[in-house]
Amino acid sequence: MKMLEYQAKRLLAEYGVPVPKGVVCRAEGEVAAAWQTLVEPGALGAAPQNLVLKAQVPSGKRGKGGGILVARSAAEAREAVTRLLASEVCGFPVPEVLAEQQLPGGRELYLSVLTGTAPSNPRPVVMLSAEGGMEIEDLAREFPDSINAVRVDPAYGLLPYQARGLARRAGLDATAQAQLVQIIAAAYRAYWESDAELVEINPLTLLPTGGLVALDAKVTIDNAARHRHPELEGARIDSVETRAAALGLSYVELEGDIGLISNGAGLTMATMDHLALLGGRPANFLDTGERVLRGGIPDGLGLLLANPAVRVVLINIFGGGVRCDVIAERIVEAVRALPVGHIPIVASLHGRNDAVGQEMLQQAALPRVTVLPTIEEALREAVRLSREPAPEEGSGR
Amino acid sequence: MKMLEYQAKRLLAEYGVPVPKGVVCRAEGEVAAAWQTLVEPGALGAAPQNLVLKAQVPSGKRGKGGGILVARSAAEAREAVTRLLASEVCGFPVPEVLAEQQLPGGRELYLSVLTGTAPSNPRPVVMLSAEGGMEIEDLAREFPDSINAVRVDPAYGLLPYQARGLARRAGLDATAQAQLVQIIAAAYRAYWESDAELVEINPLTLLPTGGLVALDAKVTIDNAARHRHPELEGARIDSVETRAAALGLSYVELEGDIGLISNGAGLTMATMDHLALLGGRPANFLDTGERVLRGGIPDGLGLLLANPAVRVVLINIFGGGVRCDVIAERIVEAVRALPVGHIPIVASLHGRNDAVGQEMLQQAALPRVTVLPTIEEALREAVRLSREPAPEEGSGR
Amino acid sequence: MSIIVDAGTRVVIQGITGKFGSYHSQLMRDYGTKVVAGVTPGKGGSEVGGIPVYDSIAEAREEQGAEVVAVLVPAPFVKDAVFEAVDCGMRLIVSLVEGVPVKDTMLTKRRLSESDCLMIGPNSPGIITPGACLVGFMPGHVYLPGPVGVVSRSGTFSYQVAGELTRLGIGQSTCLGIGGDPISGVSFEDILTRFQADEGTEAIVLIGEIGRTAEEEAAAFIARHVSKPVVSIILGATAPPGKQMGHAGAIISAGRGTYASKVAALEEAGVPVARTATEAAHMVAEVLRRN
Amino acid sequence: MSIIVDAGTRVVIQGITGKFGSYHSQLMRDYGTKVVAGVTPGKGGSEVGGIPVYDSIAEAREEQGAEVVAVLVPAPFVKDAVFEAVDCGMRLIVSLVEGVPVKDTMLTKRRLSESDCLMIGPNSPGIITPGACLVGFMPGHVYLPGPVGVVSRSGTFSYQVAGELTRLGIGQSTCLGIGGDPISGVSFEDILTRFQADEGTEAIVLIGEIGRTAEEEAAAFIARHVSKPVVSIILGATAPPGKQMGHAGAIISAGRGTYASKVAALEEAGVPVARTATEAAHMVAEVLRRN
Repeated sequence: MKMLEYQAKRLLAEYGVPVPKGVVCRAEGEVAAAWQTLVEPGALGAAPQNLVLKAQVPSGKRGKGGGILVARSAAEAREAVTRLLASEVCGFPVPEVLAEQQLPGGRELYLSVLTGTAPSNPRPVVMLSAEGGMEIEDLAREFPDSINAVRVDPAYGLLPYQARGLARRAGLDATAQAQLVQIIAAAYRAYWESDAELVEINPLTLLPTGGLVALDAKVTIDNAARHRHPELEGARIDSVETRAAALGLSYVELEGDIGLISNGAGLTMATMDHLALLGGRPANFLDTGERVLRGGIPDGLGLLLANPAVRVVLINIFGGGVRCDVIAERIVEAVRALPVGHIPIVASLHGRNDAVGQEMLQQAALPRVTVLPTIEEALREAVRLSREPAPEEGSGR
Repeated sequence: MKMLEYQAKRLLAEYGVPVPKGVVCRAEGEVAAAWQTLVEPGALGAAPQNLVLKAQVPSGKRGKGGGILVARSAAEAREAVTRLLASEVCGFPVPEVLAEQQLPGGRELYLSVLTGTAPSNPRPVVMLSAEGGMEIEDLAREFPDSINAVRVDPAYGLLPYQARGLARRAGLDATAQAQLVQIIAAAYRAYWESDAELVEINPLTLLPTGGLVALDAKVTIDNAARHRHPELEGARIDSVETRAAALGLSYVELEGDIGLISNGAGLTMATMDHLALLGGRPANFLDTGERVLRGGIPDGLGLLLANPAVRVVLINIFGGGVRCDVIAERIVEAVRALPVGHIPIVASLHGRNDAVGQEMLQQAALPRVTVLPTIEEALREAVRLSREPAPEEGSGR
Repeated sequence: MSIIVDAGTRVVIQGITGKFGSYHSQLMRDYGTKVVAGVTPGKGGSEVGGIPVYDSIAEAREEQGAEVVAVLVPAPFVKDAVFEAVDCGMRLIVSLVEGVPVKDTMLTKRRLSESDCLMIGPNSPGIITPGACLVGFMPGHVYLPGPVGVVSRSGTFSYQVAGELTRLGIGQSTCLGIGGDPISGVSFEDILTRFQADEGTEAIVLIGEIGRTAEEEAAAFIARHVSKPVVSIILGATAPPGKQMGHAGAIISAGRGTYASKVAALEEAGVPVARTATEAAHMVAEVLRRN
Repeated sequence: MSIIVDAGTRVVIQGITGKFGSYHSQLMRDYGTKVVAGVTPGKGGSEVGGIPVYDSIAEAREEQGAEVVAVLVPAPFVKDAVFEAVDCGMRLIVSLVEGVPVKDTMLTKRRLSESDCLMIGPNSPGIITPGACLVGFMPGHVYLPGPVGVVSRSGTFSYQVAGELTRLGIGQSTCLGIGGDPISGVSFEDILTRFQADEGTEAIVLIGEIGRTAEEEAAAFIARHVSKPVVSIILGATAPPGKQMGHAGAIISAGRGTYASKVAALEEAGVPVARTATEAAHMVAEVLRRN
């Protein structure tokens, strides 16, 4: 679960990471109060005060996407917030805008804590670069020597000497270096205690006045650990993906027109790949995982049919623990419950009890459902159907 | 640092261990409010309500020492609290009384978490006995088979299966057993997170209504870890021992008449043992530890001379890292700063620069201080002086 | 011949009294697996379909000689189950449940490194030695005893590959999924070593996925340590970068673990890469013919 | 001959720029110890009395070949210093500071068990091989090279015992304190094993204390594994039960670790128990005469 910027900053601030003062605006009317809180007291002295307004969307590219604006007056701020709330940034609607004091620029560092997955010895990794403000991939390419990393033994946690070892190489004066040690330790604690997959502070900026501040932050929480973090419940982002996740399904929207339901991430990817080989274009990745019996079919169909790009649905299930006869039942029930529609469904059922399941589907004689004996035939049929001209039936969407 | 009962219960309650409702009374006037809070609402139904009044002293034997009284009316409660606050229980004054609802009796268990010190593999140990309400030593003698223990790997903490394994053997019904698993986990967390040496819940009582409650609790915090627990600062007990500890000294009061200052726990014990062999009776154990130079001598002398039983002071220092000439200086300064008095001081200085130190002490010619070349001679002199009749000098204490 | 499990393997099901646990213990038993015990705390003394249930793994080990644990408890309890199994000296843990917090697996793996216990999973479909022993979810009828070892990160797709092999009359020595989570117990290398040493295995199928670098590492290992023929397939050729595919599964970012890098590494190690299950099965047939 | 440290031992002082650290590094150097480096984070590049200072132990090891760390940082920082030393492969840690939280030592010891590093302490007076190397607080002039190994839980009292030996003209091979805290790095058994194997050691003095059971365990070990003569002394004969004697030191409770139980265990193992330092020294003289 990717947290929004302000959620990530709030979390980090709780652990002692300095962040700019900010206020979240959800409506135009909230801007005036934000301006007053953040700017009017002249919190940063006599310098002219600007406000930065940042669209809260889960994308690292919103700066280029027009999602970050600067306002030099309350009127400008109001206008900017209004504009952002009405826009779409990097493909996301903008329900919230973070208004922050604009801080004077300075040296930018990069800091992250992430789960290292080296098969022999998976451990949390803390990465620090004396260069920051660009994506880690670009950093790795342009300033590979600037990146230092330490691996943390999860049995003992990050040790101060490790944090000091990283901080020492950032080329800061003693005071800032000491503060960096504290920030590294805080970021690690936030990572560990929140079951995060990634905590990234980029840029971590050295203000002209000497202090370090997290100007931007990303935090991703391990979905599997959400039950341990009721305190993070408010931090969900509403999107098709998270709605699917709430149903226990893994859903990723793609560009094509074949709606795909499969069970297992590998099988789903394999089906996508195979469709592509046959010239088809999947509209999505939808893995029911182990919920194939518990709502996976009707919920998945519901999600797919809500996507106007979908022209045909392919259900490709390989039953291991689950029996294909039971899956067939679920498909029949789900399809019968659907509104009458013109989207054809191709089903491929294999694995445990597959002969029975296939037979049951045939017997049900659902008008929109085609059952084919091999996976390859089913895929070919789905591709073929995706290329047919849209029928002109009466029932619209 | 031994916490008082109510401090220990407050800590455990924060971790989710059920404790009886209670109020701390520091003056007679507070009893009426306590009675109202705890008894009048009839919190336990229609049963006649009693209040238990417990002297808050750091001794496990206060029940036998008259430190626990039961009151059946507000008047009785007031009288009991007045009596306790004015009394001394097990040698301690009683600044506070814990007033608690008297709960109906039931089966009593014993639960503790302590630091196991097996040299090869020191680990936290969780102990549970299906019998409780008596000291663990007596339990071990009378019901050795009732005690079960698990060792916890500090790298991973107590695992639920370990708590279940213990709880299963307590012979409780499923509900109480599940509650016991929670209590074991909570006690372990309290132990670990507070840097405790011991968390003991005894008795852990099964109420007739089915729930488990910690009727009494002991918690001892590792003194060396106090800097990590500002939240526990309020939990100190005021006594000569803790006042000494606050000065960085280890002090234990004994029954004899020779006040002893030494550096190092081993040397201090060795000196006590040796004094006993020579027929002397130490009045205390006072180990300056590494504070032998940082206030250890004047602070130690101050503590000893405040004890009316002390008839002679023996300073036995063996300088390792510290130089005896510097120690001699400190002794001279400290003795010169003392009020004129009749308590003689015998000093024995050995180790680094001992010849110089001994010479300096001799040269200072302090009227009350005797310096002797060997430890054995110094000890003999201290024993001899402790047996002399008290002088009749004008200056009293 | 086979690796890790065979007809003599004695299995205890952790979580046997749950709906999931009882259903799968029955399926495993139907396949012929020696399911000798179950464990559910608080249900000790009862039984499920004739299988005795204990309160702890230690008791199941003591009383029924169980040496392998199949973990079928809900995901939040998997860590505890695995620690219990390791602490009481089990030989093998097959961790079948999806949705285990990654931190739990990290700590579990740390603990395993201090022991001789092997863990397959979490989020593994299990392990099957056709005709002898199934500890997991595999649809047994799809499998056939024979000379091909299959090791996979994917679950259901590995069934499909086995099915394609069986359709061509090619049986399998042992098939297993190492698990689709970011951190797994046994690695490709652990399994390749065993297939290489197993007399009953003549060829190996390695099913990888985009994301992380397990396949690249496996390729390097194969080049140095595996002389038996290996055929592979990598899933996710068409997955868009930066998107997470599946619960905690494949994610590609920034040139690490891309489809292209994996295929290149494997081909450099002399391992042909198939594009579909059918193609993989035919490649295996070809490889076996040549040997 | 000696154990653990000798004239070639290269020592780094962790915490060298502190008052305590600089004072003791000077004393050790004066005694002849090869103090080759110091460490204080943030002070790398400076020096203390001609000893180069580094920011980390790893650098001191790299640049000066230090293999032994003397830990002289304030107690709250000891855990970090010890982990750093273990992680970078030091051979020996001498942890001299008192007041280290017991939990820190417990975790430290857990970490040490995963390495080949030896830790003496915490709350140890150090280790001395007379005439060759001092890593600790011992007053050097009290010691004399010779055939007696001394291992102690106490610090200052062990100086007194060494002094009594020296007064009788009996020198010492190596003397060390394992530390007075509830949990220590090396145990009596670790040291007894080394003295038994050391050609330069002809007799051993073991100085114990009431509380815990280290002496009882040492006695059992001596009976089975130590053929050289051992003389002992147990401190705290007159300490009242249930009272804690010293910072984190001896505490007796409930028949465990009493004076009587320790003396009985040692005497049963054939180890005579002296009552004073002088008596112990005379017993050693006697034992050496007999051999």
